[in-house]
Amino acid sequence: MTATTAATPRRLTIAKAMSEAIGLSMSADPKVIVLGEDIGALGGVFGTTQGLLERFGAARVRDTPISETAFIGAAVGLAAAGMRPVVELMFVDFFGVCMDAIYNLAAKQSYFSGGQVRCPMVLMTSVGGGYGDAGQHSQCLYATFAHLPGLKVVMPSNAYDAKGLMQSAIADANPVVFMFHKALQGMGWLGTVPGSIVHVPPEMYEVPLGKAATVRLGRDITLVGLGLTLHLALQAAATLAAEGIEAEVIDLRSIAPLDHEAIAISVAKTRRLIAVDDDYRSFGVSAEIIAGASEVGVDWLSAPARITHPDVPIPYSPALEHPLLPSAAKIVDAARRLCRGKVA
Amino acid sequence: MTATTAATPRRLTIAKAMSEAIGLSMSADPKVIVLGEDIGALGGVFGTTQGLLERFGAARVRDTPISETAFIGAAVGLAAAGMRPVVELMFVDFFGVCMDAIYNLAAKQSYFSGGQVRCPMVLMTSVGGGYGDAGQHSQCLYATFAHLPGLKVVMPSNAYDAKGLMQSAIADANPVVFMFHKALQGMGWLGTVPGSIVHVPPEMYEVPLGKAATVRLGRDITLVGLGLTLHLALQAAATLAAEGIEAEVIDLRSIAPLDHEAIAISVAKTRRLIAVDDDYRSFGVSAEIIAGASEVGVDWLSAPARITHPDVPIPYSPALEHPLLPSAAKIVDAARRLCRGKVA
Amino acid sequence: MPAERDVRLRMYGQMVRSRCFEQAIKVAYLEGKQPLFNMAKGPIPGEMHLSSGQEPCAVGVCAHLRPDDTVTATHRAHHIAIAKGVALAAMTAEIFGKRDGLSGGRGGHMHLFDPAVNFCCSGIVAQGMGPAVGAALAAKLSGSDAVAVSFIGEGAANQGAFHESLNLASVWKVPVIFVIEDNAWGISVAKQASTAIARNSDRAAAYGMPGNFVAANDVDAIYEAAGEAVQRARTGGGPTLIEIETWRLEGHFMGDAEGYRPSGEVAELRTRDPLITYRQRLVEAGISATDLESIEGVELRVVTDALEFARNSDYPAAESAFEAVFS
Amino acid sequence: MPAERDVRLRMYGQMVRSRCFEQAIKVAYLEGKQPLFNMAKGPIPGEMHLSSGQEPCAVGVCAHLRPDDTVTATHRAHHIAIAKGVALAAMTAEIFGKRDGLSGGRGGHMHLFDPAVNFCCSGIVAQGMGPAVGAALAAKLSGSDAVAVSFIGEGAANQGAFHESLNLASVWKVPVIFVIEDNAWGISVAKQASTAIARNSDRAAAYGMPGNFVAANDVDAIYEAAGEAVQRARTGGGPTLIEIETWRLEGHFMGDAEGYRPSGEVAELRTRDPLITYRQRLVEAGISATDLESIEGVELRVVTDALEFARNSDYPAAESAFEAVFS
Ligand SMILES: Cc1ncc(C[n+]2csc(CCOP(=O)(O)OP(=O)(O)O)c2C)c(N)n1
Ligand SMILES: Cc1ncc(C[n+]2csc(CCOP(=O)(O)OP(=O)(O)O)c2C)c(N)n1
Ligand SMILES: [Mg+2]
Ligand SMILES: [Mg+2]
Repeated sequence: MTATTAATPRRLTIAKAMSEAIGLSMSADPKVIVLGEDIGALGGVFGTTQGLLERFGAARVRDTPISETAFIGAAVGLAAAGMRPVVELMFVDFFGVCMDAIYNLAAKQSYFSGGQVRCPMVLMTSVGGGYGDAGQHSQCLYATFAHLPGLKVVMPSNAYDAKGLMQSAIADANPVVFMFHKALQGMGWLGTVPGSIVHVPPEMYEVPLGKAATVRLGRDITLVGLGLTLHLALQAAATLAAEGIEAEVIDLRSIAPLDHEAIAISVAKTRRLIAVDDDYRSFGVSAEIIAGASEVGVDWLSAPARITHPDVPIPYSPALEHPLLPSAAKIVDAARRLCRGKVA
Repeated sequence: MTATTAATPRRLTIAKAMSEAIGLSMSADPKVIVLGEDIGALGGVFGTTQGLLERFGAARVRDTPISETAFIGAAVGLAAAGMRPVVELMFVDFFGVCMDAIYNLAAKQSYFSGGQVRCPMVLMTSVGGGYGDAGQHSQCLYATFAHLPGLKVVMPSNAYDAKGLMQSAIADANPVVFMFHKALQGMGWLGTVPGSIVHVPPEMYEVPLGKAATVRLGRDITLVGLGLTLHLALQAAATLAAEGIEAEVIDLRSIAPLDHEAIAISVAKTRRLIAVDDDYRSFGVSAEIIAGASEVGVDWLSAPARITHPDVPIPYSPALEHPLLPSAAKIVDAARRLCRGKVA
Repeated sequence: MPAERDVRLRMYGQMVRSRCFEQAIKVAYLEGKQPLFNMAKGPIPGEMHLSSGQEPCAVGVCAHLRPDDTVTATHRAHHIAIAKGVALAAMTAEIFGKRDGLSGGRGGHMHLFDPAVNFCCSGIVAQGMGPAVGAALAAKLSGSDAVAVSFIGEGAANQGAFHESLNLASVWKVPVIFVIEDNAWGISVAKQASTAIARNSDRAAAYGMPGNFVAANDVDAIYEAAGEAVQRARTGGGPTLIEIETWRLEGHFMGDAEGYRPSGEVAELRTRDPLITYRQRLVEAGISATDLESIEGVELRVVTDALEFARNSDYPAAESAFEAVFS
Repeated sequence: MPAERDVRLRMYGQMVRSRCFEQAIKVAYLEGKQPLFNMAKGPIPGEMHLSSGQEPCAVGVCAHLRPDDTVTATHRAHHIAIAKGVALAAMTAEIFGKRDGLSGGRGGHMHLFDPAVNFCCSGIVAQGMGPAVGAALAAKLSGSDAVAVSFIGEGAANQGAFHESLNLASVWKVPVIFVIEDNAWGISVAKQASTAIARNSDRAAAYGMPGNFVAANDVDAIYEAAGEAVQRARTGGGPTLIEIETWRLEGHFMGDAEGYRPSGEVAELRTRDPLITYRQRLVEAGISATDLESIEGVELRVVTDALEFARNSDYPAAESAFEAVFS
């Protein structure tokens, strides 16, 4: 680990930032181990465990059979025994074969034991589509996880947050579902939104769980995004600024607990809200954002809106999939509609 | 089947109504079969298949091993082959061991096949707590299922709807998750809200999927409930009426698709809304109801509210659980708050 | 190795304690539920799965375990908790939903956690198996010779988690023992209607691990089979599967009318009640009636005290429901 | 029963077709992905799992199947789809995401459905097994002698669905055949690192069903083993498990650098490429080079035509994404 001056930014991908955070935690604490499919020699299909097998050996970096129920269950047992497992569920879409271990065991271990048996584990999992991988490998399922008590759920939009959220997740005494978006992961073969590759200090640091970040200030409208859609919101904000509409942009970072307060502060000012996520529309993150803001009692200048993937399985053909995804253009259109009459 | 005159109501429990609907469908169509744990000789832990083994035999009423992945997967294969399986997942809480078959197979079979391979199956499953069965046997998980495209999700509040929704579900060409609430089921050992036991005509009839029912008219506030909470809303409405607050009460009946239109029509009139459900609060049904109403643009008289189970695993002790559940008193309190100033 | 005299007496005592406990719980559970049975009523709400008849499985296995060994159990867990040494008064208070319960009333009958003896249970069939593999891996990684034991029913042996967990345990060669309590029934479904083969222990071969079958609910034989398995696990020999023929002397849960059960089955099993037969065997082995009666007296008192403690404990404050969601 | 001459030629033809197809797909897939490989680009997006080397498994089994028999396959399904008789032009158009694809571009490479021949596949490991049991039950209930076949990889044999499905099939005694294509790798994880025993076919004993192992990717031997199993299923004899030793001649998916794979492994396997060895065997059996070349020419043309059809088909209208969510 070499010191880096601010003058020479140390730009990492989210994949590298995650690997680095796990590696630092493993160096600092022998109780941190890694489990999952293809996380050993391969370094993770999405590069989340690069170099860890070589550095920490096969006892602490353990490739598993394709047995998610058993190895995520094992992580719960490891955590109960005081270890700090970091487990990978390769695609979030696979939750259907192992959700009991996640939501009935990990999420409830603390509660059922009256706080006496903790469950310090991280479940990292890839989300998102846009690259033609179709309906069983492109889902987000943010709300599916965030709906269930006892789980913390986070997703970074950039490498700095990825490292800091991973450090926080590993340090936390509770199960944290760490989602990472494939479109931001920085694997060559997936393409990467450049804004996700940012300076990452080499040392350990934490980004707090449960706190959103207001990444752009604006008086006219609040745009809330997470992961990939945060970047779309920022693009849209740039376009809107040229038209005289100043958007405030919030990066959710944590999905559960959701930082309703940060949003409430912003919409109290802007009185306009667009929530943007790439999960299915109904019963999703954007619904929770709008409901949370509405029940506080905002005197809306125009009705809040959500931009999401529609309630349709994610289709394979780019000709079908791309039009369904949130985009900067859709955000701009919606923001213009909400801000109509602003100038008048 | 004997004819029944309106003069002698034929009051059935939801359990009996479900069994009757399945039996009628099995008589009418040899392609309808039933699968699940303890649905044979026992007639279903919650009485959903009473008498069916005796009437239709073990080839069509099939007890299964405790292998939800295999037998729900089998239902998908049966449905693809043109059968109409009715499958029981004993408690919705068990979805974690078999969700892939439900949401990645059943829900997407039509889509992946361009509509050529249908999936006419019913997954019936019990929901709800309040009787001290603790955190792995008391959950609702409405939003967990309703969030995922390709599934229809329904829940009756009374036996009439139970029978009609079950007939519709079996007749539908798509997977329908038929939730039934333990507090309404009419099994002696569970206690039953009396309002769920109503007249049920002996013949076949359908209650449409995707349509809410406005079960009480009122000008001042809209209360939306489903299953058990519908009865709480009705109780609250009676109390409120005595205070001069006229609540309109909507029985959701279908969770997906959710009948936003029925709610929009009501709140356009009342301009006040309380959504009540007994699932976890965040990312839940009530959030979707409030978001759906808000994005249409209602000129609220007071901010919409939700009454739900909080984001806490369901505790075992009645001393802990009961205060967490929605109740008529909580609805009355909230409605009074929302309607404050109404008379002034 | 056959059980020594003092071990046998200890096992008998635990069997007595467990049976007394279930009988006391049965009585308490029915309070407030008569004449109309309603699960929500009375001092103990919810489902209640009694273990009467299955005591030998728990006792014979746990006789080899230390507090630092982990046990994961099922919905039917009282006998196992008792044999593992879970604090009985706190466990009883938990079942009564009281403040002094193991988790202050949050978990209840199907979610008993006692970290002092590394015991836990869960209500979803077979889902304790993965955690047991994890606990065993933790022991192995830390260089301890602690082991983990996962108890399941024979019905659970058809759940995917069984397969995944046995394979993973074998691939990792971790010190875990899987114990199947075969009581012939999964609720109303008979084993032969749900299971493709006669002996679940034969399934061990699919995972390259030893599989042992113990017939006739015999606590001494269980003790021997478990001793071998625990010894193998402690010394780095990896996992074992043990299948025990046992008997469900009650309904699946309280309130189960058992209409599906062949008439006379339970009556016949009761003639072979392991408490009676084991007592006889001890008498034949020369243990005096006085000694046995003294054990019985002690155990009954322990149970009575636990019930009294539970009844006297307060209900938890409603606000405490919001505590311990996160640690 | 050994394969007759015409069956062998048909099988060879299908193997050739399948290999030509994979080679054509490989070329098309890489279009637009060079010099920088990006999965989203080019005429075929997303993951691409080629089956080159595994043709014998598909062909030897499907030679016994009729259109009314059901096949459920996996993420690596092209060879199976071809052997089952899926409409190749529509399948290719689907892989190109085109309007004339099997599902109008909704499903793609991992979700190919052709109801005309009862073929489907799914991308979640082992999850096609339950549906195959269901299809077999449907056949049994309707009195037909149709069967179902579920293909999986050896990695999938450690997934819970494997256990549950084999047990259920055996308990129900339905006409289903489970086929494990053992290509020794689950992505980067070698079979011996994930599987507790050497032969997955030995696991059949845990379900009271016959288990057969076929060595060395030998299509004639596969044909014989499958024939026996299909015959047993059609005549009410219940399920069978077949494990086939086969070879993955490509990466797990396109773009896989295979750094985890021992150097020389693939080169050595290529010397035993089943297309080459089977061709030799046919020549030795007296089939003339002209006959084989004529088959090869025909099959190459079929594939070329399918690719051309796919390329010429239009992209689906964006609005069609909203159709067929429900039927
Ligand atoms: C995954 C799952 N499916 C179904 C159930 C409902 N259930 C609870 S106990 C039980 C029977 C279990 O049988 P067995 O494993 O033999 O244990 P026993 O009750 O005989 O002790 C069932 C089906 C459950 N708890 N979990
Ligand atoms: C339940 C599940 N877990 C993980 C994956 C990711 N995955 C896709 S293919 C694969 C390897 C499968 O190996 P095998 O079954 O041997 O088939 P092969 O790829 O060798 O044909 C994995 C782990 C998945 N699709 N589904
Ligand atoms: Mg049993
Ligand atoms: Mg493989």
